[in-house]
Amino acid sequence: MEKVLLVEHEKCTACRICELVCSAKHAGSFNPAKARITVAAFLEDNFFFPLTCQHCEEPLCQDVCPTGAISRHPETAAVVIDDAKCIGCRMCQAACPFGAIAYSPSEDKVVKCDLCGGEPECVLFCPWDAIKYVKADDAALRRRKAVGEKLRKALQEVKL
Amino acid sequence: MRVRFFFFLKDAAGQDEVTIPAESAPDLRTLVRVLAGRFGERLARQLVTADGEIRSDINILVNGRNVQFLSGADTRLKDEDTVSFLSAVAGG
Amino acid sequence: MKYVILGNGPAGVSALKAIREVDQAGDITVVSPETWRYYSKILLTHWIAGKVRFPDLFLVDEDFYEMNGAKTVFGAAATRIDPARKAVELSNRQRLGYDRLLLAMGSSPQVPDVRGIRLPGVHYLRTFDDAERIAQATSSARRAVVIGGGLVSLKTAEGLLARGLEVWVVVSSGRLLSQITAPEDAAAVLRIFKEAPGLHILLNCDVTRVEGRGRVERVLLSTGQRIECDIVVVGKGVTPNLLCTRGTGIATGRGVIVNDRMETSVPGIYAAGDLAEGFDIARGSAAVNALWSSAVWQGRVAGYNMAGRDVTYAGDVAMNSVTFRGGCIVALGKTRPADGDEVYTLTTRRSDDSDYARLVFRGSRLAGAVLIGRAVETAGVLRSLIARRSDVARIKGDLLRGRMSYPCMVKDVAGLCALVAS
Amino acid sequence: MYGWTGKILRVNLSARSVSVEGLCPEIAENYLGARGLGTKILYDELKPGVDPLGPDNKIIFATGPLTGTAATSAGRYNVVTKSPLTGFIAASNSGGYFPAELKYAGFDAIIVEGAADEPVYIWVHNGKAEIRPAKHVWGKNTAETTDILVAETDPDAKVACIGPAGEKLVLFACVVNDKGRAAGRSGVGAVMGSKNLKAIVVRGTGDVKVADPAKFREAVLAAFKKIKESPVTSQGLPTYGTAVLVNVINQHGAFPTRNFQTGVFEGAEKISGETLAATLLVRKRACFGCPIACGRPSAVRSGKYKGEGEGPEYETIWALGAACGVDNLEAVTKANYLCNELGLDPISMGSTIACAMELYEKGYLPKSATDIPLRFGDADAVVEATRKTGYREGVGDLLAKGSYRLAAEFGHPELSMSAKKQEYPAYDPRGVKGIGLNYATSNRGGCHVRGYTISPEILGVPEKIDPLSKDGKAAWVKAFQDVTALVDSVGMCLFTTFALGAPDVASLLEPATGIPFPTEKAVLAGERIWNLERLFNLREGLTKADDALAPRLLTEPMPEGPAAGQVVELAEMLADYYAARGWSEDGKPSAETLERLGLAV
Repeated sequence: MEKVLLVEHEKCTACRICELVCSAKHAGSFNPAKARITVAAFLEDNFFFPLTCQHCEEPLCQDVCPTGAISRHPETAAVVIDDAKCIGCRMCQAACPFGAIAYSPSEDKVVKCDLCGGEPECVLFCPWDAIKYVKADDAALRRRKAVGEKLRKALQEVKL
Repeated sequence: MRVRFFFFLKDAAGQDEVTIPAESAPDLRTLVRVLAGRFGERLARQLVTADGEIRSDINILVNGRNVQFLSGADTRLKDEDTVSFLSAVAGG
Repeated sequence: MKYVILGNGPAGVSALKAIREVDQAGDITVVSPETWRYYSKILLTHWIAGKVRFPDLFLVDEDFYEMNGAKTVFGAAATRIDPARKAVELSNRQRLGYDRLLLAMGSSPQVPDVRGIRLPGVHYLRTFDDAERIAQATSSARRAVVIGGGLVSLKTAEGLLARGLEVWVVVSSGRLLSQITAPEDAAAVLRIFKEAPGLHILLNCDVTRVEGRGRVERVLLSTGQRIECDIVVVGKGVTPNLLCTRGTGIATGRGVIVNDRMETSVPGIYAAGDLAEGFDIARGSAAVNALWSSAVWQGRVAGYNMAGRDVTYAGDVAMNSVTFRGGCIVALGKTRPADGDEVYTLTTRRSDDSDYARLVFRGSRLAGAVLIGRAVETAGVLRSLIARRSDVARIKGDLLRGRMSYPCMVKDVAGLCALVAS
Repeated sequence: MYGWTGKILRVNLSARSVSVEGLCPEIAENYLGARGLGTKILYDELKPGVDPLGPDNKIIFATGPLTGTAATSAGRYNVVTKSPLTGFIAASNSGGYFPAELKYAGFDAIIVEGAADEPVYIWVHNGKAEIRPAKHVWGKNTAETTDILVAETDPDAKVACIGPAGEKLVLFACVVNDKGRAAGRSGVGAVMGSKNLKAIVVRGTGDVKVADPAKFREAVLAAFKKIKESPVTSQGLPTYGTAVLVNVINQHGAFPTRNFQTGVFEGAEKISGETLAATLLVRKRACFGCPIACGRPSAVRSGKYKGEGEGPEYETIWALGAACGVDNLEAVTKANYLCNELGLDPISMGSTIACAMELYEKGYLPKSATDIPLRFGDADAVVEATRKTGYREGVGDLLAKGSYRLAAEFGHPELSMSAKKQEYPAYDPRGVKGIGLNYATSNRGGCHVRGYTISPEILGVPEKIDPLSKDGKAAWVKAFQDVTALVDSVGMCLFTTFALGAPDVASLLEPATGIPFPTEKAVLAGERIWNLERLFNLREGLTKADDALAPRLLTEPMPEGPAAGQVVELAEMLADYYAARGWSEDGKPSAETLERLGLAV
């Protein structure tokens, strides 16, 4: 069964440990600027949101990549970037509606979450289980989707 | 005697205070058994170990003195005593 | 069912994949005047620069067409379409019958009306063969003139610089990237290109003449300046390849006019990519957006519809990214404000002076943006706001404070939800 | 270097110059960082006897080698300077996001010297720094200042600044970073104010590298496991915050009430951590890299105390609550918000108000000297006095001097509940003897976070010892003081010590720095730092007489509760302590001790 990353932002404490361990794993140093996950911390609003790639079913980033560098990993189903093919044109950044793709100036390439090959470091270290890696049919995920749907509807109703 | 629960023990007991006559719990060991019986499994697990010993990671005060420096589980209890059960917490 | 796809670029190949997804049995033929399998034109300047290897230009394996059960006719172009007989005539005299036809022939470089422009040594950059000629020329050339200040010109200049040439970029307009940015962005845009060694940018002038005995030796400018050079590359925009649609009844404007299923005025004939007038959300009307991304999406929609799955094209937002030596400019949607639009420029005294963002609002909606430097990281979220025509009234404050992130919108949704609940 | 960035930024405000210096590897190894590094720099560079509020004083903002790494709760820094409140060393510790950002900006520490002739702030970004004008934020509170400076630098910049209290040289003004975290004690904010330095703004995208990433990762995982296994750090602190202690300490009869007149507060329940969690708490929030998350974003939704912000913490609840006889949690919270916004140390603030209240009620502080009546239990008076102190209006001008100078001015210095002129925190030493010895010997004066013996004495961590006994306390105090100096200096939070010990710290420090750090060596570094602080203080004229407690604690028996009848037997504990430290009978490190610690000249 395919597994997906599940973020429950209500549980997040904005400690940003996910950013730290992500950058250590992917960039070899502690540096939030190089992390593939970012906690958007709106401190005044007490709103914290760990944001990373959603590994969309139909990834826009893949569509717009003019070099064929973006593909789906056959085992983890992660949407991954082939470093060797990326020319740093940033079109994927302009396409991703989540802003989940970062640019690494030192490498002149874009970088994003690759689910750590199936063992996400952020999930291992998150002290509050705000980030989980669950089976795609997990109850928590279904609940999450239901909440998302409710939110979406709420948004539409208000707009009318 | 007046028995008070704090923090998670209050949640487990479902109330913060109860009065127990000293004759039904003449010492701390007995009191813990009485409380475990009265408030059920959830509280009991937080008060005593699987072997029935009072757990070392909670603090029990009789009139503000930790029973550790009285007679431990054998500490005698009187009706005018206040016994406080505090779960393991810290701050500063 | 017989499908003919004229064109082997992103629109044509996306259509091929979409058709095959729906119809495994149909007969598909892909026609292309080039002889190469599907490759990335965007990579050509990088290949000239020596940053991309030849095999990496290709986006599909050699057996791609075979695996997808498609026939190919490469090295031939459509010369005439005969809608009445449902057939296409090709430059190699071949005649292909079709049930469904896709026009995805793309566009060709415009040739400026300048004396000497046909001299050997004057190049255009559209196909791999063009790129190969330029690359060959650079082995002996030392000085190059690039005509035009658009995306292709600037990327070409970057490629030539990487080859060790000294490059003059001659721009009619008073600013670079004038097609995708607005006058107020000029200074910020120019800053990205200014410091490059070996690069000379000449604004407000035109090449009036190309001279040389038998091949290019110099250009004369409207300012009276003469530049000695070994090669000239022209990047003055592209025009849709509409020639074979003449006299067919296929309605055209600047490009081929299509409905929201990417079908032309002639039933059974579809169009996608650089030659199609797809719906532009930010403008609220159809437009020719010669973009890789639009070609992919339009081709996919066309392909589905050709094969019988009813899919509509929601439209697209112009989306251009220009990178130059680590710098980046992204232009989204409508970057030039119309009357009544509100424009905000966000420049902060940041660590990196090249950071810049200008947002164009139309009413309570975001219509366009020009982003430079770190602001580019927000491009996707902004593009999504434009594309979804979101009411941004509630998050405008956040946007203007530089908080253009997805969580910002989630926060907004969560806030709304609380509002509704209470 | 690994762990450390290896760079120190020096800013001279008089000369308006900035320069970058290397961090000496030997100093790094011996003094680690943060508190230790700051102390070493101050000791080496400061002439004895300088005016703490004059241009010759220096103020150092220092991170530790673990700051900015994934080490448990290692998001901290220290502000080290000569204190205007005590005249001795000040090292104030804070978390939030600012400290790690300073590391990512490329510096282990910033040394600020001289004084600017008009308000300035320092903008530090990716290895560079500049001095910028700050006239437009002078007079603004810490939240406003933060917003304005972020807007004019970088959306991701982090700000440490002073409020009006620091500008007006309130002797217990603090430095507030990230709006709600503070380097709180000893008046470090006033030192910034005296230099016309409104803020330090940092932003960085640089690396912090560790020497052995694989081993470091294992050590972090092991430490995380312990944090999660300890009910204190995985449940108590995240659920109730530090305010959990209100009921605990009150139950022990050691909750100082009405300026330490008693140890039992009848209104404790109303201002307890449980009440806070049930009423004003919005959610929990962590500092950078912290798995504990004791932070308390809170809000008073309506009424005259309306507001929102961080806290209140346990000490604050006590100081602005019980110490002043106030049991109104909303008022306490409001006063706490004011402390954050105006840049005041809430412990000294509340304690000073409490002292003034006792002086007032006893008639020593004449009614004519204050524009508000200062009676115990008056919630509004506490809120108003706090506000006035921040701006030095009316009675606030008197309170701004701290309790010792205030009480002395009105002829009763014995009513100041302070050591070395710095107010005690929220534990009455008559009910917890060890903490009394710690108050008396703490290098920065009355303080709980130098050697938090409340841990063993009250909470039973790592083991239960009798709070009412004086025996054996000297050894505990010394051990806690040394380990705390170690934890502070590596950049970790003291709260990790509820679950971790010195071996855990050493196990993180070694793979981070690549320098062998057996536990004994790490603890020895802590002891070295403690002794260097002592040497600094001795050089500033400290004598044995300064290792003292208020007479009330020594001579007035606790009137009620579990500690009834108790006084602090300080003289005996102090003698034990000097001996345990290897100091002479008059409190000076012996030659052998200095030799052992590598401090001999």
